[in-house]
Amino acid sequence: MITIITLGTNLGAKKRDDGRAFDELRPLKIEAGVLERADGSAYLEFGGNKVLVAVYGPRESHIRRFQRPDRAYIKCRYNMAPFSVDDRKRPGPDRRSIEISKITAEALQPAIILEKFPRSVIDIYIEVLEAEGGTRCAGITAASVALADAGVPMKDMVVACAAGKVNDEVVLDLSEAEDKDGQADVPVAILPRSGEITLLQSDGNLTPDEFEKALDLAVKGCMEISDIQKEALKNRYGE
Amino acid sequence: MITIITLGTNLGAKKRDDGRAFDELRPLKIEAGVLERADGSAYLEFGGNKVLVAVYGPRESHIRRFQRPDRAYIKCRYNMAPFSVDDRKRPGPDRRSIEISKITAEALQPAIILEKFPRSVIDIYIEVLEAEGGTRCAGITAASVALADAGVPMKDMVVACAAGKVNDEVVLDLSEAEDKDGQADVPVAILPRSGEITLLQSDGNLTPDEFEKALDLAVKGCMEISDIQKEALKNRYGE
Amino acid sequence: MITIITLGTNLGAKKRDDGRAFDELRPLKIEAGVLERADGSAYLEFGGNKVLVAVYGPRESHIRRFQRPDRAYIKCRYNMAPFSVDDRKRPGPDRRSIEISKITAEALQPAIILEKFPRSVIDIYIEVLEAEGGTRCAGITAASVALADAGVPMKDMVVACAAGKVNDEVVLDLSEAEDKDGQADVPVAILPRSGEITLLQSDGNLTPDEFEKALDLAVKGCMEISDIQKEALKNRYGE
Amino acid sequence: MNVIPEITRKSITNLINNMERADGRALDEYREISVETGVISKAEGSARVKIGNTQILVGTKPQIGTPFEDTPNVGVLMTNSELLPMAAPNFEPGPPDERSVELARVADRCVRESEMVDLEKLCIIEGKKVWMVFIDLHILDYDGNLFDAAVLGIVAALLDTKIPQATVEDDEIIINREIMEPLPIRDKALMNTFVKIGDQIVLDPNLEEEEILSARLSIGITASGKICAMQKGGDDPFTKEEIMKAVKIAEGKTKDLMKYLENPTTP
Amino acid sequence: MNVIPEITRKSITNLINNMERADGRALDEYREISVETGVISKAEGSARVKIGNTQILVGTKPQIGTPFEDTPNVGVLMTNSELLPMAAPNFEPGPPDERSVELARVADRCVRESEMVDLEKLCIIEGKKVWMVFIDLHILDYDGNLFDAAVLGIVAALLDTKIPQATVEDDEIIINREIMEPLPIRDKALMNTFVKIGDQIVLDPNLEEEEILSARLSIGITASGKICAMQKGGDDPFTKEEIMKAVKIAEGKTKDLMKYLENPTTP
Amino acid sequence: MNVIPEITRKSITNLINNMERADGRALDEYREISVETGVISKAEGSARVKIGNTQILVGTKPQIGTPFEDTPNVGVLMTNSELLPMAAPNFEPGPPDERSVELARVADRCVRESEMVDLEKLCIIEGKKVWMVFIDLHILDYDGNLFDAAVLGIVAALLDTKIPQATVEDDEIIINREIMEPLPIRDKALMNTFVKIGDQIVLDPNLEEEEILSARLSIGITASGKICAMQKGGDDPFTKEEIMKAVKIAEGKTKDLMKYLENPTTP
Repeated sequence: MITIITLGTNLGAKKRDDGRAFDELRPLKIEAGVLERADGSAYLEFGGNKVLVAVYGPRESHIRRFQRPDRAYIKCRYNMAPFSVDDRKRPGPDRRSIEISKITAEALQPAIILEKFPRSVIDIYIEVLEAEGGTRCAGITAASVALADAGVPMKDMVVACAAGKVNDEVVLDLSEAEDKDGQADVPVAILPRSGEITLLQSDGNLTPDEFEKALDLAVKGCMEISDIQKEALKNRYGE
Repeated sequence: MITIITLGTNLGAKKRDDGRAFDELRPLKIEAGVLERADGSAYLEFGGNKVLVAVYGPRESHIRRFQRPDRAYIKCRYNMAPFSVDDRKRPGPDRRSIEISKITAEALQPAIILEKFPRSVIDIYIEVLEAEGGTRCAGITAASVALADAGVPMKDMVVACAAGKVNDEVVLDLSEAEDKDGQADVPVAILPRSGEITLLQSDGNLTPDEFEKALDLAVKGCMEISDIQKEALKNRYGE
Repeated sequence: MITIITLGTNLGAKKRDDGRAFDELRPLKIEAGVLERADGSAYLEFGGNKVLVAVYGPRESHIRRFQRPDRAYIKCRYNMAPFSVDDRKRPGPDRRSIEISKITAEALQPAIILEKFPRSVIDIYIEVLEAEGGTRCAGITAASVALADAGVPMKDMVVACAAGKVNDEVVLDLSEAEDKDGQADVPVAILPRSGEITLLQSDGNLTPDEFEKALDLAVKGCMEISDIQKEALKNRYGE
Repeated sequence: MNVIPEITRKSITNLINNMERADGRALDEYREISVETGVISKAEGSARVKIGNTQILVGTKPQIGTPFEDTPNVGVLMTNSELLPMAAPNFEPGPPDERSVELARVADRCVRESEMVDLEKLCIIEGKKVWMVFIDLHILDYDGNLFDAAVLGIVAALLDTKIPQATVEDDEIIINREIMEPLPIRDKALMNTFVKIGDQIVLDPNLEEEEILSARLSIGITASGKICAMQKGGDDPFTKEEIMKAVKIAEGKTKDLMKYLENPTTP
Repeated sequence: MNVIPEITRKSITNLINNMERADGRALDEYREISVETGVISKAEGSARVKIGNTQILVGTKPQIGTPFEDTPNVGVLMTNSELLPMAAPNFEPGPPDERSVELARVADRCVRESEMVDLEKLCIIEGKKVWMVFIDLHILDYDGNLFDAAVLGIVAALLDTKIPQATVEDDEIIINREIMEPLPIRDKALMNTFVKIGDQIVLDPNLEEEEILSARLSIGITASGKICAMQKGGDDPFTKEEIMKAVKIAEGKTKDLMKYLENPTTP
Repeated sequence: MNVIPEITRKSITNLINNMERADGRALDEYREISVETGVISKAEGSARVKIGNTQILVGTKPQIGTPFEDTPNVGVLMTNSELLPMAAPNFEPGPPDERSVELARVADRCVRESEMVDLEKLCIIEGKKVWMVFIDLHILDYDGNLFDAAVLGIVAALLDTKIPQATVEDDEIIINREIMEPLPIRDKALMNTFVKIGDQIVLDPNLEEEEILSARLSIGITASGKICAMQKGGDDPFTKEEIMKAVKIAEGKTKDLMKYLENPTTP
């Protein structure tokens, strides 16, 4: 298990409410292989977020709806524990988790070599055990590590991070408080080798210039997190 | 598209709240072939009612419950849009729509040559976009036009109309206000060629004589509407 | 149909609120073969409880989840009628009825010769028409009679009865009032020939000695009820 | 879906075309009927009805609830039906299917439109609190003609129903279960169901007859002779003459059926 | 899952790689668009929108409800969408699936984040009662690009919406349906959807194009030029350049689209 | 349904008949146990429990709610359980199935009947407002014996739970999150689960053992030595002697288990 606190580069600049620099990530730690039964798993803490991911598969699917003749099908379930938020969340999927499950599958898919496993399914189960802003990105980042831990062949390891606008400033990795009071949130996932973007949402108000700045900042954050993903795997499997 | 205002025959008689004679229909217009994707479709306005019907099939059914070895299976879904009524209706089927879906399928079935399409299903989707009394009859009338538009082979074109009792008078085609304050409502569907009755309900209080009068009046209304159905098809396909 | 009032053996002892001795059952009557369509059925009244049980099968199952290659599958549904309790119960399964259905199937299963009917299912439908304490035991007892009435081959006829602790005394067969105010309830089902226990729950507070006493008392109650089960079948089928 | 062998279908149809039935009944004759009331002590009203081997248990439960906005001074009857999986080999557990929904809605309309219960007397505080009487149909054994059995059972159960006295003091409702009062009854209605088999109209179909019917017509008639409900079913049409003939028969049969409500058995 | 023949896929892709489209449009050109408002009299606001053969009906219904605890003085917009089984041969009846949920949520965010409606003015009694405006998307005919049609329809319906005057007297809310007031509108936003096919970025995909897209990007832009929503979909990634190019095009196209809101047809 | 090969079944059974287990444990020995509390900052109480490779996370959330009508001055514990699909290859997403319902109900009864929490002290306004403590079992990794892990986790989480001070002034409830108070704890109970394999009774079954068990018995015992819950499962019966032997062992084992509650790890 490794922990890193990114110090950021504009140390002299104005700080945020939690003391971070505008381009500074929250403390992050990732551990691979934390569950016994799952084929692959990962545990991630990112600021106050705690996320656990299990991967099963590639395995045979007996449901026709989830079979593709030429490739594997990615099934993703993003779920929040009832006790993960201030007011207890009722168990079971809601509209928010249905949408996040869908875009998480789409974000991870471009990295996975699906053609190797026709008619099979890869199940990705993301459990948010505690939520403090940025859980969808945390889930994607952890899921990549769990996929690698499960031995699923991938071209690259998808990594996700958000940038946004708070107090008229473009900042990296919004905390829960910043997300709530902020002006915009832009979650991004990338394939770090090519820099291509596999998840992109924007929620709030941004000029096109601000949007570009946020996108660039999020990509930069992704690259930093990517190193920690790799460390987590090295930590488990050696170099 | 054609519009008709039936003037009724007892013009000298006492009028109803909306000025109609006792045996007078509300203004009616029907248009066939209004949707691109559906195999057949029809749009109907009848007084304040607005109803859209789409037909898919006959097509293969992959659900065994809907397969008959010797004939096609009629599946009907009557649905009200949430904004079609004064107080927003929650989306999804309720007990009323389940019953109407069932009797609508039974009302239409006798006209359709089912034996031609064993193991297949014909889907009829009735959407009430705006409701102002008499939507089940409007749905059946429009569905017949949509079935014809889809090229489903039929012996006849089912048509529906209600009669009822308001202020102790037997009247044709109750409006929403009349239905609410009225004493009885008798929706009827017929095969116009034979005059046989494929839908019959009665809700309220009628002496047997009044019932017979209402039934006769409803059949008369059906015959008038039948002409408009045919016009709608002529309008689309020529003579 | 036969009715029996067990008089109990400690007649001189302190009585309970309803006048019964500590080891006395409520009046019980069982009738076999009360329904036309079911393969087997039984009706039971036990104190204020009224329970009706129908059995269908062994019959072919078309649901793979309920098929076992080497034996029959027992499906049990315990259900309370909406009008069976003081405050109307919403129709449909709740958590309590799901648990009781599961343990009822497990309680009955050891008696049934399942290997005779591979891939088939035996459906047991228990309807509580009126509830007055002890319905799960009443359901099991009646279900055995219905299984016998259906001709399902069995090694023995499972029978159930509860004991418990009320006012610091270990007593047999708690009524609704006793269950509510009591300190513990121990429902037990047995195979009467071997005395082996196929259902056992305990809810409340008992010392190990009290528990053993309650268990013995419940087994004793089961043996008495077992005779009435057999009478019900004799009554229907002769000796 | 139950499938009846073609040979059975033909033999039943031929019999009926000759004005006979397999169980010896006349075409316009009911099977044996029994009505018991007061069968469930915890229900405020209950009835067990048998028509032939068809068996239905009906229980009523009054609850205090809020009236509908457009009828603020009127109590509510709520009818639910469960085609229990115990009642027939092909009934499945689960939420009510379309047959069950139709049964409950048609029976509900028949009773409501007959104005049997004076619902205005079930108002406790106008616009705020009224009695809602839940009527639950528990179908125990299914051998055809659920409509007539359901309405007979509901009417018997409503006649059996007692509701606790509810008085209002200082905007509080006081429920006194010591004083149980019968429902305010004004009229009664029962239902007669006919099916078309071959060339004939046949009353009270049993299961075998239901499985080969081409059309079905249920007619609700009040004690005062009014038609209060009607529902056609089935895949084939009726002629007007067939409908009016059924109405005629139903007028007489309803009077006969009403007698079963007069002295119901009590357990 | 719709399967498009490999040969069609190739021919569409080849055309687009040559900067052409099967229906003759330019890569950054919308299909024919029509907007009608006031089409449902019983809805407080309504709009029927067509983009090519895609057809959506949107209706709004204001109701009085309780505000969320963390925003006690703010009204609520609730967007629901039904991909009606009538709209496409492979849509099934039932609760909204993930496509339908995504559509409703993205459209909702686009409208909410544009701050089009001044929700604070929809507060009636702080912390207790606010207007909740239900927006229902009824998808009638599906020929691609539901996102842009949905947002166009919602915005047109909101501009058409009138809510009754609500005043507070002695802690009671008095609703006066004689006085209907338009919603408090501040800004407007519309959405532009691009898809990647072959090497190109293409605006307003029709159904055939949607079925072969490798990636999708929807961009919501306000009249005042702000990006208020964005949603990527599809199985393949975008490069940053592709995204910024789409943003550029969207800025211009939004202004064109806004014109359809100015003089909507009324039936 | 998991299927275990016949040969594995036989080898495990033979070992157990010889008083041995595949993992070297004695028949009445638990696997390694760990208890961590305070693991979820947003939960008012939480615990992560491992028994061998079985891993459960329990979180508690107090909410103010209405008491049940028949217990107007008593707070409420609500136990829910989710057998997460992450925990085993054959667990499916969806509403709790019968195993999950049984687990939650048995664990709930064990804790409730032990009278561990003084629920009367959770009453805020009699008949109107009480604390409802939601206990959510999140099953993360399933290697057998969920019952014992669940009860251990719930008890640890309840011991860890702090609820905000709630005072009543002028019929208003004031919640002060600055002052967090522990739950009023009176007793404690833990559960011991035995299974019958071959001729023996075995404590704390792992997954492989669970899959070949013929019968299961879970016994809840309080710190004060009372039996507060019992639940038999499985397809085969127990003799009375087997049951009383299990009770005997459980009395001793409960005392050992209680030690894990004394110094739980905190992260």
